[in-house]
Amino acid sequence: MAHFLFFLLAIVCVGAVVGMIFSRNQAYNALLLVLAFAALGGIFGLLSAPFIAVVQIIIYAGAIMVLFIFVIMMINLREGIPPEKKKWTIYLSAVLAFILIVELILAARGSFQALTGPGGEEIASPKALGKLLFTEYLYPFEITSILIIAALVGAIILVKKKEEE
Amino acid sequence: MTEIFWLIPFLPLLSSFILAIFGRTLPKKYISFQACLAVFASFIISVISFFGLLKISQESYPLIKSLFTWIASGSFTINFSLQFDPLSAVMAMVVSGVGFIIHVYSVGYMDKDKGYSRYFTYLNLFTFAMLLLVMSSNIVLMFVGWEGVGLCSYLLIGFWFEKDSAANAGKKAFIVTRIGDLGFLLGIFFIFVHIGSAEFTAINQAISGGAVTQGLATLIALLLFMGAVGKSAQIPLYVWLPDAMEGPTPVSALIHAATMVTAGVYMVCRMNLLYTLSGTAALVVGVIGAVTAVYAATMALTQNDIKRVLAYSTISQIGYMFIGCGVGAYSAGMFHLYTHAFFKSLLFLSAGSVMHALSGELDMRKMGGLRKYLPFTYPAFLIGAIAIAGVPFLSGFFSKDAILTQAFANKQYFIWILGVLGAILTAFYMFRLIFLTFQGEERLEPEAKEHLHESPPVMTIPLGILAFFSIIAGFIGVPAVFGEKLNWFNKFLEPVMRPGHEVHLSIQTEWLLIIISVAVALFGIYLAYIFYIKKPQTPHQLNAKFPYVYKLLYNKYYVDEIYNAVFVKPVVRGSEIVYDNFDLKVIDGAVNGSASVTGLSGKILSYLQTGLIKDYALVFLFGVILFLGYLLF
Amino acid sequence: MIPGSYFFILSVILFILGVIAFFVKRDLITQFLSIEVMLNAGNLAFIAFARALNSLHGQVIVFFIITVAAAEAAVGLAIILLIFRQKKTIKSEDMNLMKG
Amino acid sequence: MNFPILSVVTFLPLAGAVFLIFVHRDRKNFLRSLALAFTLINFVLSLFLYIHFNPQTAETQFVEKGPWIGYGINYHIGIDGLSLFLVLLTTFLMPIAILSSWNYIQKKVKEYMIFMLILETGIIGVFVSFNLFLFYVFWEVTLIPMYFLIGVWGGPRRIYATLKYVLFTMLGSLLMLVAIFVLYSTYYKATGVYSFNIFDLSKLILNPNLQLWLFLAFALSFAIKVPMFPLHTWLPDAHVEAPTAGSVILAAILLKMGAYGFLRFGLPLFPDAVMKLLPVLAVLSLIGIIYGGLMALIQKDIKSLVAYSSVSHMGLIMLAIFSLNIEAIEGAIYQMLNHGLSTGALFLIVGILYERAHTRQIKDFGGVSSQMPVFSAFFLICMLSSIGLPGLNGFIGEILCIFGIFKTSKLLAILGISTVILAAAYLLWMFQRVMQGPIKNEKIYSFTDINKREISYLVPIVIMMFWMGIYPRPFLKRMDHSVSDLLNKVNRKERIFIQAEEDKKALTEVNNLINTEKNKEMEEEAK
Repeated sequence: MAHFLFFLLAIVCVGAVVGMIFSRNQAYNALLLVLAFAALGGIFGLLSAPFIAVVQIIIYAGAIMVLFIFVIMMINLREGIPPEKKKWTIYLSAVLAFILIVELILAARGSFQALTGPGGEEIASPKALGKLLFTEYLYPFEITSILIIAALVGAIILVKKKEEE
Repeated sequence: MTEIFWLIPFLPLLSSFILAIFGRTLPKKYISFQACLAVFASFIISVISFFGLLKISQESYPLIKSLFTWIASGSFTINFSLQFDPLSAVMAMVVSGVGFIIHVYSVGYMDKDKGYSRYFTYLNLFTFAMLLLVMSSNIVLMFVGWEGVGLCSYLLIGFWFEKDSAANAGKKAFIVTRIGDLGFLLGIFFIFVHIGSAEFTAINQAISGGAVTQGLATLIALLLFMGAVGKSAQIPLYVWLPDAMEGPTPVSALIHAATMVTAGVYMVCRMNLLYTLSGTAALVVGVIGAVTAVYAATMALTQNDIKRVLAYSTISQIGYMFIGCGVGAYSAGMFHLYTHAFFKSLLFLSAGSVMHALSGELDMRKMGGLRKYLPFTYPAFLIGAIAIAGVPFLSGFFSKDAILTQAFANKQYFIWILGVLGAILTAFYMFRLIFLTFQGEERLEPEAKEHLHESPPVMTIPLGILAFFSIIAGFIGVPAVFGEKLNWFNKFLEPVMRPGHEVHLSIQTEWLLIIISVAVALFGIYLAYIFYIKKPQTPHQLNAKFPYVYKLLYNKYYVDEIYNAVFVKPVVRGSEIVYDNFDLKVIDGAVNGSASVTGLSGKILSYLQTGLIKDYALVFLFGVILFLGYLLF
Repeated sequence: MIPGSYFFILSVILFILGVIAFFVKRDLITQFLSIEVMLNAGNLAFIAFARALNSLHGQVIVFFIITVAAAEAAVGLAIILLIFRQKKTIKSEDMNLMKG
Repeated sequence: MNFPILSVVTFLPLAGAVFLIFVHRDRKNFLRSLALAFTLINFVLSLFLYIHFNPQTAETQFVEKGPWIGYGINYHIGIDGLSLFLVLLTTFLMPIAILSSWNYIQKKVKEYMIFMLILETGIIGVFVSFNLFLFYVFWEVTLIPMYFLIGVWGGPRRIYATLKYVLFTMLGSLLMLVAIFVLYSTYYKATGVYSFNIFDLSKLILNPNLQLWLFLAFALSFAIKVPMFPLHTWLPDAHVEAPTAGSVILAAILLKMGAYGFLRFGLPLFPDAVMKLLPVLAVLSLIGIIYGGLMALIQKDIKSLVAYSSVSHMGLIMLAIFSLNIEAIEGAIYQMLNHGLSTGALFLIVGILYERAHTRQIKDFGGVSSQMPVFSAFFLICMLSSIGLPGLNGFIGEILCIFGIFKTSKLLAILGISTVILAAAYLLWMFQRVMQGPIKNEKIYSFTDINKREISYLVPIVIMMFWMGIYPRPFLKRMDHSVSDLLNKVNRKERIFIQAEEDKKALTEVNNLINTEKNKEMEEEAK
């Protein structure tokens, strides 16, 4: 069952991203990614990280991607932009990407074993995560909140139209 | 009362300080009162201390008052201490006495000047510096006074700094004398390194104790003399003194008579043991003095500026003092210094009075026949001229005779001949001055004639006092022929000038010498009479006959021009060339060159910056791959 | 149990797809999207390792990554919007102001 | 004393700078007064250092130590006779510099004051650090505010000048950084302990070759700062472009950091290298004296004239330092203070002229004295102090320097003494052309004499000039022990080095002797 679920989600996820590469419409791109990220959320669930899974779906697939879609709508390009024409860039990046794959797999080789251990909800429960966040990671947590506010303010100031214009 | 001698220099300093700070707000009357009072008080204290000095035994000379340790660093320890001994006493009295008279005279002379308080500030400071110079107990402190005098001369010569010529003259005085000071400073260092102390007593002890070799003594003596040459305006550094006429006339009087130029003579006398030890140095002093005496006198012959004539005459007279020192007759040199102070200040102040009368006119060609307009100045001037010419029984006669006699007695015949020659010239140019200014036809400018007036009493009374002293001052140093005991001056100075080469001649020879010098003086006067009264066309005839000689003398041997061309111009021009070519092109060029090479390579490399985010990402990706590869393998 | 390697391989595939998408696409927004893909690939690896090592720290980090990604998206999109307003284009090769 | 007074003196200006950040930029006068207040308080505090300084010892005083980064990088500050007066000079001149820029600086007052305060902390830090790393940090800290002071508030060619200044200095200081780390690792290898403490490091006996290279790296950095010929060309440019206060600080204090560096680090750390390079350094200093003087003679801009005069004066100071005797080094330190006062004052004076005329070309002036008599008096005194007239401070320093040089080398002294004439020539000539003579330029009629503010910052300097010229004992007394201690360090180390060489020689000789004896014995046995 788990295997089935994993493969289903993985295929949906990879398929959505591949679709994004071939699609020229930005709005479709964004929507495809919503799908991909939602699927990824499911995979997180499989990895017994329920809280992160939920966050992934709500924040990433929900909030962030919707932000993208808003912007795409605001920009509202009639025709999509065709993909790269400069062939050598694509070839070069393809070669590099291939090398990267090899390297990454080699790098992950050491962890090619089954996931062992209890796993289970008792460890990865939101409660435990929350405890960790508010004890050991308290300062980073607070700092992130400042970061978000700063980003918020920054974004608003950036996009704000100047009054004199 | 003698213990308070250390106050002598500081009273004028205090006054100067007060004037410097508050002078601009104080009333004129108060300023002049305070300035004169301070110097007068110094004079009184010097006189009191002088009599105190007479009372105590010679063994306790010199009195030393150590005020505080001034510099102390390693072996270099200098006390701020003053001393009082016969030599200092004579100098202190001359400086403060003549200085006081000049102060009083200045009250009248500077009355209408807008820099009134500034003037008296400087004047007091000048007196202080000179008093410090003559009373310091070590050579470094003496150097302080020495430089202070130089500074004040700079300030006072350039007093009317709005005039370019005055500013120039001040600067020239400072820099030229500084060249000499450089030698002086080196001399101090040699003394310090080899003797280990800068105190005069210690130096004298070391010399008489045989701790100083003759070679070293010569070296030090010559280096110190270099300073004296600068300060006392001898060949080759005399060029500043004639230009120093740009200052107010009382200042000239102060510089020429009481302070500044006599510093060199004082220093040589102070270090007389050193010069005696090194015969060579003494000879150099004598020869330079003698040559200067004649050389300056020749230049005085043709000058038309009344003050310039007097200036060259000063150079010449200082030359005489150095002759005295050079032949070992230090007290004779000092004696001439002392008499010279009176008659030279008298001459200058009288000249100032003439200028005052003629609203600043200095050219003798525009004077003549002033005798009847200036009934007081004329006799004063005449007395000064007679005294300097060496007519018997005036002060100049005694002192000049003493020097020449000693030169002869020490078998320095060459120096003696130059001295006699100088005496003729002196008498001639002084009376040329008198005749052109006061006698003969009037050549005044019409408007100058309208304002013609005798000076106020505040100026004429000092003239009277000085004239009086010019007449009688010589009687304290009467030559031996009139009686051994009578030369009181020599005796008084003996503790300081331990008998050097003073040789006594037979009475006959001495009489002969006296007659020669009298004859010489009268001959010079007679010559002047012929030239300028009897046959006034003679000078012109001579000019026509020897145009080049006249031109050479009139242009002061072109020495200023030569110095300018040989020293000043090449240095300035050379520096400019070095600056333009080396500093800007080579050094800075190297700096900027390396900067532009860096800039160029940066420009070339900047073509890698396409500005396209994809290219950057590609490079980034490449980097990631390399890094991962490095981690893996 | 699903072997851990599956997750890693999935993560690698997603990452490479993100890279390829970044180079193939020419509009800023899609390029930005592919960066998000890469980020998520990273997240997946984190979670997988957290699971493998039985540690919660990986999850915490992913949590932070998501927050930062939110901030980054906000600012990034604002910038893109600004660029679009001024240049009327979002083609990435038109942006070469930094050319040396 | 438990109160960390030295740290307070060092960091109070920095605190002031932080405080200024929160003041609104339009309250210009408040900003100025605040900066002035901070520097003044700092000066008053620094007087405690002077009062409580114990002149009877060469030990560093007011020492404060604390951990910082670790690995030998510690907070370690203190003062001794070498640095005491330089710290005082800094705290003394800072309020003056701020007062002098009261009206001159009108744009970005806030930033200006902040930079001035940061600069003060940096400079004092340089003088009090006894940890090489800390020293380096402060050394670089001084660079940044100065960069902005010239670059933002400078004249028309400010960018060129400030870049030149920074690049020159950076070049030197980077090499110094390398040398510092080499020294550090050498010490670690020798003892197994991490230390940047200069007392520890100076105990190292380095091999002469290494010493030479390390010294060269240090010396380059210091020589650029001094600046020694031929590394001086940044100085005139920087001075001409810098605002008045910038010039004052640059000439009066920053240049001293170079000379101080030689005294504090160059000599005690690498005595053998110093000995080896002594002729070169002395000749370069001598060239600096004469060259600077000659160049000053012909400058057309008053500021660059004073700048070249600094080259000349600093040459004398360096020559005195390399004479390695107590009179010379005390003279050098004293002369540093003098130069700080007199050149600082001269730059202030040029600034006052500039504020009125908006030009610094000598030919544009003439006869200013008659319009500004009080100013003229101040100018005169400062100029005379720079010339080295007895009774003013310059004389004491000059005579001690030259005397010390004379003790070591008569020839160098005779050549070096030419500064006496050159200084008089270029300054008097400049004074004559600017202040004296008839008024040539219509504009000069509109000049007003200096106001109370200007007098208020010139008067303290003039008082100090007289004090230091008439009664230098309090200053010299406090240097005595530290200077002789420094000389001991330099000389003792040299002796140890020579001793080692001699030991080696003796040892080989003994060995040779033994060998020949043995050979003889063997020969005999063979027979």
